[in-house]
Amino acid sequence: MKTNDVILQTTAKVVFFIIFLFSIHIFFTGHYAPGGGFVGGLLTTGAIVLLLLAFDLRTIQQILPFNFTVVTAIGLVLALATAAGSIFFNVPFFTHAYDYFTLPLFGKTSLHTAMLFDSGVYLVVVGSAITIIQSIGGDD
Amino acid sequence: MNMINLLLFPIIIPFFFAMVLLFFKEQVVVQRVVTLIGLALSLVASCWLVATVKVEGIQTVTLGSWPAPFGITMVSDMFSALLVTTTILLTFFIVVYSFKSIGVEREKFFYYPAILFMITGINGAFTTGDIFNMFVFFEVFLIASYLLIVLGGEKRQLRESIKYILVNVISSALFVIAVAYLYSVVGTLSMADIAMKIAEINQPGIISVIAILFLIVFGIKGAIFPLYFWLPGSYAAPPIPVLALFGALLTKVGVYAITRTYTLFFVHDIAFTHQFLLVLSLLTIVAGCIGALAYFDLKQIIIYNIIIAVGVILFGVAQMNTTGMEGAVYYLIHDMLIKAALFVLIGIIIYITGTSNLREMGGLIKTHASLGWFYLIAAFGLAGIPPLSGFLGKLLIIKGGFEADHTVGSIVILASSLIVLLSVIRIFIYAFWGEPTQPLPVTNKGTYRAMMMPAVALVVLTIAYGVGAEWLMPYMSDAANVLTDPSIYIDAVLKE
Amino acid sequence: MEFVLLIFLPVIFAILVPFVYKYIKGIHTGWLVLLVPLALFSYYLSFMPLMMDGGHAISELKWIPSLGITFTSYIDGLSLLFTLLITGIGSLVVLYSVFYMDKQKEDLGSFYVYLLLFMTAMLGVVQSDNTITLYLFWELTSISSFLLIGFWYTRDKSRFGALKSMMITVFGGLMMLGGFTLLSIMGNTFSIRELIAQAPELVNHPYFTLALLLILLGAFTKSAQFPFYIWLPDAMEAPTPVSAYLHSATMVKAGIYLVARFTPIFGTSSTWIWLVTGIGLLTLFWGSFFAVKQTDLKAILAFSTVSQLGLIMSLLGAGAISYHTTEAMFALATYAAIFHLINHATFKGGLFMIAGIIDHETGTRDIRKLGGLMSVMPISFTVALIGSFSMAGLPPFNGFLSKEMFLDSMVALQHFELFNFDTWGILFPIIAWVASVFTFTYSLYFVLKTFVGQKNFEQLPRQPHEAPIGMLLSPMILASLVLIFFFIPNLVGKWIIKPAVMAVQPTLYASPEAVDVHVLAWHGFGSTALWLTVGIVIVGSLLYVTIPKWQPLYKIQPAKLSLNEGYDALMRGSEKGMNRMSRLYMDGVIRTYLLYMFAFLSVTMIAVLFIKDAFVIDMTSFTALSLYGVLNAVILVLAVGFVVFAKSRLAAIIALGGVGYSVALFFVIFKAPDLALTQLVIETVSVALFLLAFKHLPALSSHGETAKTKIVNFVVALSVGVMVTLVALSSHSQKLIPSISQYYKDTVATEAGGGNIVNVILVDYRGFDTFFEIGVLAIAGIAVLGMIRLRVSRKETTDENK
Amino acid sequence: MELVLSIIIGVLFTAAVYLILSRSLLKVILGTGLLSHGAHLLILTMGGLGGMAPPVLIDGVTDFADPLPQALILTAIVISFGVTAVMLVMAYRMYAVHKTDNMNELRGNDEHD
Repeated sequence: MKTNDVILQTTAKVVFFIIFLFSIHIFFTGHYAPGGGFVGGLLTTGAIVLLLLAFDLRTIQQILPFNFTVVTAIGLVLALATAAGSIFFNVPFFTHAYDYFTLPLFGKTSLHTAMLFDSGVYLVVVGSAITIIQSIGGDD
Repeated sequence: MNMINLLLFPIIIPFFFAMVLLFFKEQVVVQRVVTLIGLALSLVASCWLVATVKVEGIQTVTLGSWPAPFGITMVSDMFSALLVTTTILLTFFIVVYSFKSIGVEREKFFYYPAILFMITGINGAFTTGDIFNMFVFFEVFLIASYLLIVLGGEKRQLRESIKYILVNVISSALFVIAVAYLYSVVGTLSMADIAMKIAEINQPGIISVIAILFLIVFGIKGAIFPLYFWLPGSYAAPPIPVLALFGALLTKVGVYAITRTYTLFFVHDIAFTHQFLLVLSLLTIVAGCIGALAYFDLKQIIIYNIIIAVGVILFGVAQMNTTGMEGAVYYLIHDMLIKAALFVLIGIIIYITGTSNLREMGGLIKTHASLGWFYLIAAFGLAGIPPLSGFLGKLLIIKGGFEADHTVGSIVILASSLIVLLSVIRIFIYAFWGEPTQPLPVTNKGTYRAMMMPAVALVVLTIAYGVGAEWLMPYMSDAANVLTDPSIYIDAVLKE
Repeated sequence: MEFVLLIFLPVIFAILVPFVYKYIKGIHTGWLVLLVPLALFSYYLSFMPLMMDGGHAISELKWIPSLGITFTSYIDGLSLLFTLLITGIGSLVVLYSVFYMDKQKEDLGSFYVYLLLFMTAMLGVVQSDNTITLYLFWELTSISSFLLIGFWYTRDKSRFGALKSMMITVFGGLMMLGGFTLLSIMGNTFSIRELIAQAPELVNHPYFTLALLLILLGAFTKSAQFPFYIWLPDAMEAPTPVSAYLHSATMVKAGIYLVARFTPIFGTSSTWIWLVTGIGLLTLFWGSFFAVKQTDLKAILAFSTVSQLGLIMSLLGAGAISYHTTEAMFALATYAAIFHLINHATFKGGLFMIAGIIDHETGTRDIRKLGGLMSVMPISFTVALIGSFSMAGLPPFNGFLSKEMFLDSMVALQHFELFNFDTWGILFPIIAWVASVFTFTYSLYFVLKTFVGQKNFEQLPRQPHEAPIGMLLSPMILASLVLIFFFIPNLVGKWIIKPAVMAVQPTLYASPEAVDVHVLAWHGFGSTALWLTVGIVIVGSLLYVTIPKWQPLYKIQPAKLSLNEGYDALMRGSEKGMNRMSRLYMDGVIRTYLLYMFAFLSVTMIAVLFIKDAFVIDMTSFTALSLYGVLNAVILVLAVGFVVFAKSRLAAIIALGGVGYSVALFFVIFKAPDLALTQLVIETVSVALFLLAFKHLPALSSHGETAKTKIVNFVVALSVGVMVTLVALSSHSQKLIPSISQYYKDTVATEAGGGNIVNVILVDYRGFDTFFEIGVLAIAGIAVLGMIRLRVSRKETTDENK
Repeated sequence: MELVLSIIIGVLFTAAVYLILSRSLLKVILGTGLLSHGAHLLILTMGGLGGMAPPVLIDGVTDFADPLPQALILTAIVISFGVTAVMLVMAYRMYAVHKTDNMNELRGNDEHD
C-alpha cells in the first residue's frame, strides 16, 4: 500500500487523532454511558488501521514503535493484577473497590478499580488486533 | 489458612505464567523453566485444593463478592478438583517430553504459552459454576488449541487445522444458542441456580429439548457418535506432544460438561434424556471399535481408543447410580493418564522407526526392550486388565449398568475391552515382535532416554493409580456423591 | 503365617531372574528357578492332613477393602489339589526345561520370568476366594500364556498362536467377569464362600441364568471346550515345557477348576447340568476324532488334551446331578472327574515331554517322517508307551480306573429321570463310547507311528539318539506315577480326591470320609464298563490298523467351514473388513462429516421437540412489530442473499459487512447501544481483515458442485435453520421463570457504582468472563503471529512427526 | 417482533450451514461469519425485545432492555472476532501450501491404507 498521496496522508493523520481522542473518551465514559474498554480499544485499532491504509507498514512501525505482543501482555497483566488484588485481602477474586473523590477540575468523580481493569481490556484489544493486522499486512 | 480464592489458583497460575512467557519469546530455556515452575506451582495448588475439598466439602467463590446467582460462581467439588489435578499432572510430563521432541522453532513461537493458556481454559471449564462462563473457558482452551494444532504450519497440519477450527466454530455457535435457549426459559446462568429452577418447574419438554442440544454441543467436543468424525483426522496432524495433550484432555472436557449438566440439572426426565445418552454412548463404543481395528497406523489406533473410552465413561454416567458414577469418575481420570502415557510411548516408537505405519515396523523388542515392556503395561492398562488402572473403573461401570438393568450395555462394554486389547496388542505384536523389516533410522540415544523418562513416569503413575485404588476410593465416592445428589452442589453454591 | 503371600513368591522371585540370568552365567538359570516350585510344593503338602479332616485354611491380604476386593487365599481340598498340581508339575517342568532350553541360545531371562509369572497367576486362580482377584489372576494366566506362546516371537506361527489364545481366553475371562459382577449384585459380595452360603436364594434371582452362562463362557474358553478349543492346537508353538505345563496340566484346567468351584452355586440348575455335560461330551468326541487327523506330535497331544478336558467337564456336569438324586453313581462322577484330572496331568505331562524330546533329538515332530525310534530311544519309548496306554484306558495304568468310572457314570445318566435325561440320556453313553474308541486309536497312533515301524532316519534333520538322562528324569517320574496310582487309587483318594470332592459339593458331605467311593480295578464280569472297554479295544485296534483307508475322510470337511477358518475370518474381518467399513463413511472430506452432524442435529432436535410436546408458540409473549425492525429484517435477508449468491469475493465481503451493519442496526432498534457501537467497529475492522487476507486467497469458485450436492446441502441447511427457529420460538414462548437481570438494574448504582449496566456487568458482575475473553483475543493475536511467522519445513524439524 | 427475528435467525443459520457445506473454503468462512451473527441475534431475541430504554441509568427511566444478554453478546462478539481472524489466516496459509481452496481436495484419510 504505497502511496504518496499527501492529501490522503494528512487527512489520515487528522482523522486518526480525532478517532483516537474519541476512543479515549468512549473508554472513560464506559462505566456510565455506552462505551468501555472494548469499543475504545477497537476504535483505536480502527484509527491505526486507517493510518495503515494511508501509509505503509514500515512507517507505522516507526510512528508506533511498540511490540504489540508486549502491549497485549501488559494489558493482560494489568487486568489480572486488578482482579488478583483481592487475593491479598482474602476476598473473592475480582472484588472491585471504588470511592467518590472530589478532584480539582473534575469535581466529584468516582475512582473505580473496574476502570483499571477496563484499561487492561483496552490494551489487550489494541495489542492483539494490531498484532493480527500487522502480521497479515506484513505477510507477503 | 482459609483461602477463599484457592480454587482459582489452578486456573490463574497457568494464565499468569503464560503471560510472563510472552515477554521472553526467544529464550527457549526460560520458556521451559518457567513453564515447569508454573505447572509445578499449579500442581501444588490443585493438590492443596483436593485436600481442602476432601476435608471441608465443596469450595465455592462467587467472583466480585456478588451474591450467588448474579455473579459468576466458581465451584470446586471433588470431581472437578480431581480432574484439574490430573490435567496439570499429565501436562507436566508432556511438557517434559516436549523438550526433546517438539523442536526449538515451535518453542520460540508460543508453544508453551499456548499449553498454559489451554490448561487455563480446561481447568476453568472444569471449575466454573456458570454456564456462560463455561462457554468462555471453552473458547480459551479452543483458541489455544487452534494455535497448538497449526503451530509449525506443516502441510498436513494446515489441512487438518482448518477442519478442526471449522467444527469447533460450529459447536461454539451451537453452545451459544443452547445457552440462549436455556436463559430464555429459566432466566439464569448460574448452574446451581439453573438446577434449582429446573427442579422448580419439573423439567418441562422444552428443557429436555435443550438438554439434547447441550448433549450435542458437548458431544461434538467429547467426540460421541455421530459427532466424532472430525476427530481422527484432526488429532493425527499435530506433533505427538500436542496430540497427547489433545487426546488426554480436550475430549474429556466435553465428557465432563455432559456429566455435569446431566447430573446437575437435566435430571428430571432421565427416562428420556439419559436413555438417549446411553444409546449414543454404546454406539460411540461400536464406532470407536470399528476405527480402532480398521487402521494400521499407530496414531489412529490410539485415537480411536479415545472415542471408545468416551463411550464407556458416558455409559457409566447414563446409569445415574452411585456405582456407575464412581466408575465413570475413576475411568475418566484413568483414561486421561493412560492416553497421555500411550501417546507419549507411541511418539517414541515413531521417533525410533521414523514411521507411524505398523506394517513398516518389527522386532523392536531386541533393541528397545524397556520401551516394549512399558508399552505393554500401558496397553494392558488401557484394556482394563487388573490390577492396572483401567480395571476398577470399568468394573464399577458395568456393575452400575447391571444394577440399572442395562444388561446388554454392560456386556457390550465387556466385549469392547477385547477389541481395545486386540487393537493395542496388534501394535505390540507388529512393532516389537517379529523381525525388523528395515534398518532403523539413526536416532540419538540421549534423546531416546530423555523421551523415555516422562513416558516411564506416566506409566508408573497409571500403575499406581490402579494398584492404589484403596487410597483413591474415598475421593471417588466423594465425587460420585455430588454427582448423584445435585442438592449438595446447589446448597454449596446458593446457601451461603 | 500369611500364606496368601506365597502366591506372590514366584512373581517376586521373577524380579530377580533377569539379574541372575545376566550376572550368573555359569549355572543354568532354571536350577535356581526350580527352588521356587519345589519349596512351595513341600510347603503346601503340609496342608494335607487338615484337608483330609475336611478343614480349610484362610489367609487374607487387603487390596481394596472398601469395595470388598481382597486377596484371599482359601485352601480347601479342591484348591490344595490344584495347588499341588501346579507346584508339583511345575517343579518337574522346570527341571525338564533346564535340559530342554539351551543356556546359550535362548533368552532364559525372559522365559523364566514368564513362567514364574504364570505360576503366581495359577496359584492365585485356584486359591482366590474373591471373584475379582480370581479374575485378576485369571487374566494374568492368559497374559503369561500369551508371552510364553510368543516366546519365539520372530516366528509367524508363534505370534499368531499367542494372539489367538489370548483373544479367546481373554474374551471368556471378560464374560466371566460379567458373571462375577452379576453374582456380586445378587449376593452383595465378591466372596465365593459367602456366595455359596447364599446359593439357595441365588437360584431364584432373575440374573441367575445369565450369570451362569457368562461364567461358563469363561470356563469353556479357558478349558478349550467346543467350540473355543481352537486356540489350543495353535498354542503348541510354545516351547514344549510350556505346552506340558500350561497347555495340558495346569492352565487349561483352570476352567475345570472354575466349574468345580461354582458347582455348589449353579449345580442345581438343569441348564448347568445339560451344558456342562453336553459340551463336555461333545468336546470329548470332537477332540478325539480330530486327533487322528493330525500329523504333528504336539498337535495330536493338543487334540487329545481337548478331548480329555471334555471328558472331565462332562463328569463334573454329571456329578452335579447328585444334588437331585441319592444314586451313588453320580457321586462317583465327581470323584471320577477329580481322579481323571490327576491322572491326565501325569500321563499327558509325560507324553508332552516325550514329544519335546523327540523334537529335540530328531529335529522334527512330523509323525509322517518318524518311525522306528524304539531301538534308539528305549527309555523314551517306555515312557511314551505307559502314557499312551494310560490315556487309552488300559490296565495297569491309572487312566484305566478313571476311564471305567467315566463309562459307568455315562451309562447311569440315561436312567436319571429329571430334565428330560430319560429321553435323551441314551446319547451320552453312545457318544462317550465312540469317543473312547477314537481315544484308543489316537493313543496307538501316537506311540506306534513314532517308535515302531519303518526306520527312515536319513529323512530326519538330526541323527536320533536317546536324550540325556536329565531330560528324561521328569517324564520318568510322571510315568512311574501313572503306574503307582493304579495300584494305590484309594490312598490317593483318601489323601487328595475325597477332600476335593467334598469341596466341590460341600453341602452333600459332612467330611471327606463321607464320600462313599471305593475304586476297584476289577468289578467282575458283570460290569458294563468292562465290556465297553473290551469293545473299545477291539474296535479301536481295528480303526488303527485301517487308518490309511479312512483318514482321507477328514478331507470331506471343507477347510472353509472349519472353526479355525471362522476365527481367521473374524480376524480378517477385524482388519480388512473394518477397514472397508470405515472407508464407507470416513471419506476424509469434512463436508461429509458436517453433513452427518447437521443432519443428526436437526433431525434429533425437531423429533425431540415434538416427541416431548415442547413446541409452543405464544403470540402474546411477543412484542409488537415495528416498522424499522421489519425494514431492517428485509435488508438483512437481502444482504444474506447477496453473500450466498455473490459471484465475486469482493461483493461477498461487502454483503457480509452489510449483514453485520444490519445486525448492528437491530442492536440499535432493540436498545443495545454498546452492542451497536461494538458491532459497527468490529464489522469495519473485520472487513479490513478480510480484505487484507484476500490478497492471499483465490477467487470464488464453486469447484464443480453438482445441482444434487447443492440440493442436499440446502435441505440439510434448511432443516438446521428451521430447527433453530422452532426451538427459539418455543423457548421464548415458555419463559417459565423471570430473568435474574432485575438485580443488576437494582444494584448497579448503589453497589457497583456505575450507570451503564452492560458495561458494569462486563467489568464487574461478570468481569471474569471479560477477563478470559481478552485472554482469547490475546491468544488469537499470538496464534496469528505464530502461523504467519513460523513455517517449520520438514527437514528442519527434530520432532518425530517427520 | 420475536417471530420476525426468529425467522431471520433461521435464515441466517440456513445460509450459514449452506455455505459451510460448500466446497469453496472462502464460502465456508463466510458461512461461519453468518453463523455467529445468527447466534448473537438469537441471544438478543431470547432475552426479550420488550425493553423501552437502553440499559443505562437515567433518572426516571425504569423499563430497561435486559442488560444481561447484551453483555453476553458483547463477549461473544469479541470472541468470534478473534476466532475469525485466526481462521482467516489459517485459511490463507493453507491455500498457500496446498494451492487449493477446494474442500473436497483436502481429504484427510491417508492412514486408511
